[in-house]
Amino acid sequence: MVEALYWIGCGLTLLGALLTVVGAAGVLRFPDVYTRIHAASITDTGGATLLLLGLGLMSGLQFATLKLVIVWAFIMLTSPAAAHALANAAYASGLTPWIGEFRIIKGATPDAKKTGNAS
Amino acid sequence: MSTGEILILLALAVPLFAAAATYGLNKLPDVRETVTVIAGLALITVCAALAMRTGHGTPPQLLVVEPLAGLSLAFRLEPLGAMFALMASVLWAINTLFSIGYMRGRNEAHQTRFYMCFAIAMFAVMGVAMAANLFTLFIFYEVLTLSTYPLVTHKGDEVSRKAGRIYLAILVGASVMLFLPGVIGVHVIAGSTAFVPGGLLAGKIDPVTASALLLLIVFGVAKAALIPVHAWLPKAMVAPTPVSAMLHAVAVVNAGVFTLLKTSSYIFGPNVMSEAPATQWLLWLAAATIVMASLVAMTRDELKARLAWSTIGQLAYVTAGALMAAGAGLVGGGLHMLTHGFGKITLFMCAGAIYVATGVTRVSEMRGLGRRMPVVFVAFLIGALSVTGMPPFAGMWSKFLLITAAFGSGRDVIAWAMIASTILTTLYLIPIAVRGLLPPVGDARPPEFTRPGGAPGLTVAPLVMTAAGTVLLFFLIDEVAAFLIPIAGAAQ
Amino acid sequence: MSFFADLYAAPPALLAHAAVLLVIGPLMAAAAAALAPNARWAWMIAVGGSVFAFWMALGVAGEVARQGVVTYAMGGFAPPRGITFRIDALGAMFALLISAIAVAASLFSGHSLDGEIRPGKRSLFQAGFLLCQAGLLGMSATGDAFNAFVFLEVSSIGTYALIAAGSGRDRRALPAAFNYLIMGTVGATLFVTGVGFLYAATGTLNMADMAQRLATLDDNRAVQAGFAFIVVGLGIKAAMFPLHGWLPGAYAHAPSLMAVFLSATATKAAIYLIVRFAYTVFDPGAAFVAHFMDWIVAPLAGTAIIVCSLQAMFQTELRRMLAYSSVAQVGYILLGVAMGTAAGLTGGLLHLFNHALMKAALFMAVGAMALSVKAVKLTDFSGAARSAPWTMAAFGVASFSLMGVPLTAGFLSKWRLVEAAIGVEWWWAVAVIAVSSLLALVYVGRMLEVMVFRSAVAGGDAIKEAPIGVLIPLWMLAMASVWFGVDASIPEGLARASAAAVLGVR
Amino acid sequence: MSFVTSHFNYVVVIVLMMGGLFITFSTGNLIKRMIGLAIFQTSVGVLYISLGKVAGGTAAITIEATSEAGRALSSKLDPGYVAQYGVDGVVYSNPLPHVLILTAIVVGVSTLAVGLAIAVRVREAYGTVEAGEIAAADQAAIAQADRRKSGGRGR
Amino acid sequence: MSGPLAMLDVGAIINGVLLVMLVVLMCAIARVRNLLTAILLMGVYSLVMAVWLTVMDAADVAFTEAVVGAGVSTVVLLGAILLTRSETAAISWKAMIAPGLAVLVVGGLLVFAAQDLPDFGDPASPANAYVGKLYLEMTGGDIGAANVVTAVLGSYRGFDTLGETTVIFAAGLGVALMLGFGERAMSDRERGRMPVNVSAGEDHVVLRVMAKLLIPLIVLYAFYVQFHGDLGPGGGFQAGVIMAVAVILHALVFGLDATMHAVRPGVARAIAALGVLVYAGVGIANIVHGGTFLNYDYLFPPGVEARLPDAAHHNWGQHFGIMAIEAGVLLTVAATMITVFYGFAGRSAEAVAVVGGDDTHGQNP
Repeated sequence: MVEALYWIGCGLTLLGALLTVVGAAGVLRFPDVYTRIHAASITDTGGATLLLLGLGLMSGLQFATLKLVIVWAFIMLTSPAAAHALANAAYASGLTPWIGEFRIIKGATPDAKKTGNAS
Repeated sequence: MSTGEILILLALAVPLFAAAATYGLNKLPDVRETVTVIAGLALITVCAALAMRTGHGTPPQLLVVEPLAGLSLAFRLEPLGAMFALMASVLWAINTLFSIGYMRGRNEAHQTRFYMCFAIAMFAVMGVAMAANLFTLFIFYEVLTLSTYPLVTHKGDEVSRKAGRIYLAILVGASVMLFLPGVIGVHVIAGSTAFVPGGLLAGKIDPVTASALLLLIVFGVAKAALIPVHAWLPKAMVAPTPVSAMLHAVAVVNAGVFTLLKTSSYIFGPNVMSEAPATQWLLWLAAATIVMASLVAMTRDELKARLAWSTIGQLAYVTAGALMAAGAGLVGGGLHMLTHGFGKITLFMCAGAIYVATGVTRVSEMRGLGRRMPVVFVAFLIGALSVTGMPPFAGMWSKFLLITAAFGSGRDVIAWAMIASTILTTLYLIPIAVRGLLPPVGDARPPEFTRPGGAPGLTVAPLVMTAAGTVLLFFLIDEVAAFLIPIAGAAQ
Repeated sequence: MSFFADLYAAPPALLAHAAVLLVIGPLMAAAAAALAPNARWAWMIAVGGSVFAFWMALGVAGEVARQGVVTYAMGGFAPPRGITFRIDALGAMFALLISAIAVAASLFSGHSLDGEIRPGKRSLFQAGFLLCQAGLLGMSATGDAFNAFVFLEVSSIGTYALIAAGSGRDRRALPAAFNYLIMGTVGATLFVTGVGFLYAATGTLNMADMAQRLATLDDNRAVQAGFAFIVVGLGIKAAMFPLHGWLPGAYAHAPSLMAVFLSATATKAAIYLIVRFAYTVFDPGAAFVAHFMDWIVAPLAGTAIIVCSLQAMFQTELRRMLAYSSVAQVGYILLGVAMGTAAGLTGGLLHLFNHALMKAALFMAVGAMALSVKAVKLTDFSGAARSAPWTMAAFGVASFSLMGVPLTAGFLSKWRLVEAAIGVEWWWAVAVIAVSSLLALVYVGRMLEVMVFRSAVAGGDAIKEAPIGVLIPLWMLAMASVWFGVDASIPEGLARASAAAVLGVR
Repeated sequence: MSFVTSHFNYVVVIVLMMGGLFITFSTGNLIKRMIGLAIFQTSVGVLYISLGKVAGGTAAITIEATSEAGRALSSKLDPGYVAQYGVDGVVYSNPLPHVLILTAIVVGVSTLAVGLAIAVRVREAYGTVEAGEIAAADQAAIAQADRRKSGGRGR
Repeated sequence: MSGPLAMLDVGAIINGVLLVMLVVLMCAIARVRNLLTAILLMGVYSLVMAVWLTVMDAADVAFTEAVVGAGVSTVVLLGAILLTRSETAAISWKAMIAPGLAVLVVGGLLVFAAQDLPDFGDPASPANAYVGKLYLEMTGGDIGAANVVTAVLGSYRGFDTLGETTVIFAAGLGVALMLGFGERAMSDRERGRMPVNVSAGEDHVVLRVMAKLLIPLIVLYAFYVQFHGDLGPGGGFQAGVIMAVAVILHALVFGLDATMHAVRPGVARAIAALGVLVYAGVGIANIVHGGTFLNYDYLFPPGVEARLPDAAHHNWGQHFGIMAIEAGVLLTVAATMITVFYGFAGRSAEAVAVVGGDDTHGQNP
């Protein structure tokens, strides 16, 4: 039983790793900021989830598992927020999306230019 | 605190006091100069007292500080030093009178600074004369250089400042680059730099090292004006005549040769000197200097320049005496310091008097001038004869001693060089006086007085005194020589 | 040291901990100064901290004179586990020197900061000054190689900003400070790399322990490279020619307080570590040490003496002249150190001691003159002798010492160096010192000529006499230069004892 | 294990150190210099930590040899090895370099902060952070100050 | 099981790969001329370094490297280029010669040295066999902390740590001296903002909610790291940085001035100094109670420790001593990091005003 869980864990971990690599490729290959953010955020939430799940299964139930859960929670909170901030900043600094057209929104002040990318 | 120590301190304090007083009194020239004269007389008495205590018993001595082990600032009288101090003080007093006459006669600027530096220079001379070791001597030697620098550049114009730079460059440069390492070398080898009768380094040093040190010191002491390091002396003649007279004919240059005499007799000692090969080379050099200086002097028409070159030659006599390191040589050297000092200061004062009275500086313009100012020219003649070495003037004895010493130590070349230069000296000094006293040729008129009343009395009186001094010394020479014998004794 | 042997500066209870309090005192004072409500308080705290450190240094010196070596185990852990302070005569000498200079500097800082630092930041500045002091004292006290690195950084990090704070007077302080930061950090990092190699070879960080283990590791290439790294790394901090590029700018544009303190102590502390490592940590018998000293350090020192004296001659800014002369003086010191004989080390350390005094006095005098007017170039100081006689007189005394005029401290140490050079028959060194004395004569003469003989520039407001609060420390230093030139028993005793302690080890 | 593999870490240290030093000295940009300096300093860390690694060791946090983790560790190791180099049956890596490098990292970030602060001020004073342009600006300032005969001080 | 080296292999491979990544990153940093890129690469470099350090069993160092290298350093660097500029000038070949030579000399020396350095992982090398081993063996008896690194850091080499704390403090002083505490930014509500939320308004509600959620957690975590220090990785330094990060996050999201009213610059400065005083004070306390400096066995007045529970097996003195100094470290580090951040952030507005913001921002890589 434990053995089985262990091997499943291995599988999930590998999968997660794979997903992350794919995400990395996406970040390199996609045409503009927004699509790249998309690739990055999806993979690092998804990939991380799989990885952590796999690790959890491999380690079995112990104190470390709790830590893993907490880590997962953190990732789930932070990385979408980060993606949001990036996209928002990019948008605010007036980068036109590759898909769809650009509308002036609140905050897209010329002053905002110096900020979108420094984040 | 013993009398000796007090006397030494006085000998140092009096000139300093004079300097301070002159500085304080620059508003009242008369008081200022009176003070200087009084100080001069006081110094004479102090030095006389010191000289008397030096002859017999433990000489006066004083230890001031000892910064490092074996390296102390200390004073200790010995015959040569006592004689030097006494002579310098006497001449200072006389020269002060002359300076007053000269400076007022030409109403020069910055007179306070002049008298002050003069006094400080005397302080340095006292220090040099009484130094108990090479280190102390070195310090006062440097003070002397620095204190005379403002005097050389007294005029303040470009020429004199240039001369001053050369003066400093040669004297300080040589002493820092050569003399000081020499001193340190002595200290390293002997563990101290004290002047010891018979030679501090005797038996502690091999001829080669000794030669190295000897060369360092002889060339380091540029004040002795041996040929390669003589250039400063003629340049320094831009200074006012009293300065040339006192310092560059007496105090400064004598400080140089005095250092050499002391080093030869108390640091190296006769045996080391005679063993060191360098001694021989340096003797040759001295001989060369003697002759060459006389030759150059003949070509100079500027009176002071001629006297300067003659000084270079005469100093080489003393240097030779010091190098011969035989008793007679040292005594002769010491005596020559004295006699040449008196003679040469007379000559310079005459030049000064002539200059004040008529503004003439060239020998060629002086023909017949003696008719206008006979006293001066007679005094000049006396001085010239003394420097040449004619009886009955003091110069004769010292030369006589040196030449015999040269023959005696089998160094005939030196002797002949001296004889030759004596002849040359007669040729370039005597004629000045003689032609001055002869009537002018044809209808040429001797130069007029540019200053009403000719040379001021205060410029004439001093040179009469010194001229008389040369005669007096001729008869007192035995006492002086007897007084000096100890250094020869130290050398034998 | 005989002078200190019967010196009980503090009650025994305090003496027992003097070694550590020496460092902790200024360190805590620094924190306190940062908390100080205003500049006045901060200044008082700075003075208090410095005086306390000096007091403790006297105490330590007494203990050292009696016991030979004072060791203090931090946390009560015996070496090699714990960090220990190990103060021998050499360490005591530097502790005394640094803390003494610090006292003078802190007194000086009461006025010097006024024109240079904004009131709001003066307390920070004082804190930084105290930290620098604590770091330097730590360097001279510690017996642990890595701890030395830590204190090296403690003394440096704040200092960089303190130097840059000179930008209030001259913006060139900023690039100069940055340059110093880069060079200093590279130096420190090279040093710690060398320590790493030694650790790899010996497995310990305690210097004494290291020394024992290194004695058998002469042909270990890591050790040899470690030596090179340590000496070069410290050489940068010590402004060893040709690694001195950072120094002139830093000293020329720093606030005058830092110029005074650093010129007198910072490079010296680095030299201390060089001596400490080269002669007590590494096996002095090892060929590579001797070769490195004879064929790299000594020639470079000689070059530094000549080249930097020449550079000093041609500077147009007064403080730059002094800075270049500092590099030349470091050359003298390293020359003595490189000889590796007791005489040489004594001479070098004596010169180090004297140079600290005279340079501090010189920079302080310059700072004092610049208090009233913004004087930078040499010509800006013309006529100083008339308008500020007392300050100028102190400057003159110190500069005589720098020239090596007889009866000043500088003369004696040069004398000792020449003696030592003759002793090891380094005739070239004798020549170098003789020539450089002349050069010193020239550039110091140039300064004095302008300040004394030239009259003030028309239009430029005249330099004012420094306030009494500045004259007191200034004259303390100047008088010290004279006193130790007339009676050198104290510094010479220290230097001798240090040389003995260093070369007598094992 | 061959010499190269056994000394591979040192090779990396050498490369990093040279690289960091080169970045520091070759570029004129003050910020870039600080970055190079940071790399230079981390390379020392690599050296120390590599020295402190013990084959088969674990982090220096004491664990019971009998505990699960302890057994897991020593199971992979040859008992003789554990007996010789372990402490109470567990092999640890050397903690000392870790401590030293902790300090070194702190020093590094402190240097970075101060250096960058100075760089910012340089920028404000000169309008640039390129060493070359700064030097040029100083030259110009001195030159015109000389022309104005008012002591060569920048702005 | 063929001896110790066999089981090194996996580790060795990972080790090698990570090191190669470091070298590659270094080369990339050397090449890029855009500073923003360089800085981000630097962050990556630090993370890789952190991973490598974990592989090397240096958990605490890895932790520190992560929070400092990838965290604080990056923030500071970004703040710096925001205030300066982001393109470096081209380097001429001439400019490379001298540095190249210097570097080659250093490299040569290193190669020379490397030949005699111990094999990687050699347990018998002097470095590992002597003092390091000593610590592992004696910590149990001397200190009684599970994390030997903490024991060494806090007690055996506590004096180094005091120096380290002082260095941090000095850095804070330096930055404050150079850039001020951003007081001026404080006075001005509009300019005193970090760039990210120049447009901080309703459209940043997500970030605000996140921040409100995270900041308490981060602080909590900081305390965990602080007090878990002697059992696992962590300690005052890491905790301090994390604490500072919480504040920085607050500033990023809610604006610098809001943060500055929450945590006053003056207070931060005072706390930094206080931390040093606490640390040194603990040392002095030991002296007062008859020990030597930082000898925690004398932390308590004589007799007190005996009355503490379980005094026989528990070394309370060392325990509390380390805890106390770690507290000092925490205070200083956190406060200093905040001060540094204030310095740069507060300067930004002024700098933009002074320099005119022409090239004060980075372009897209």
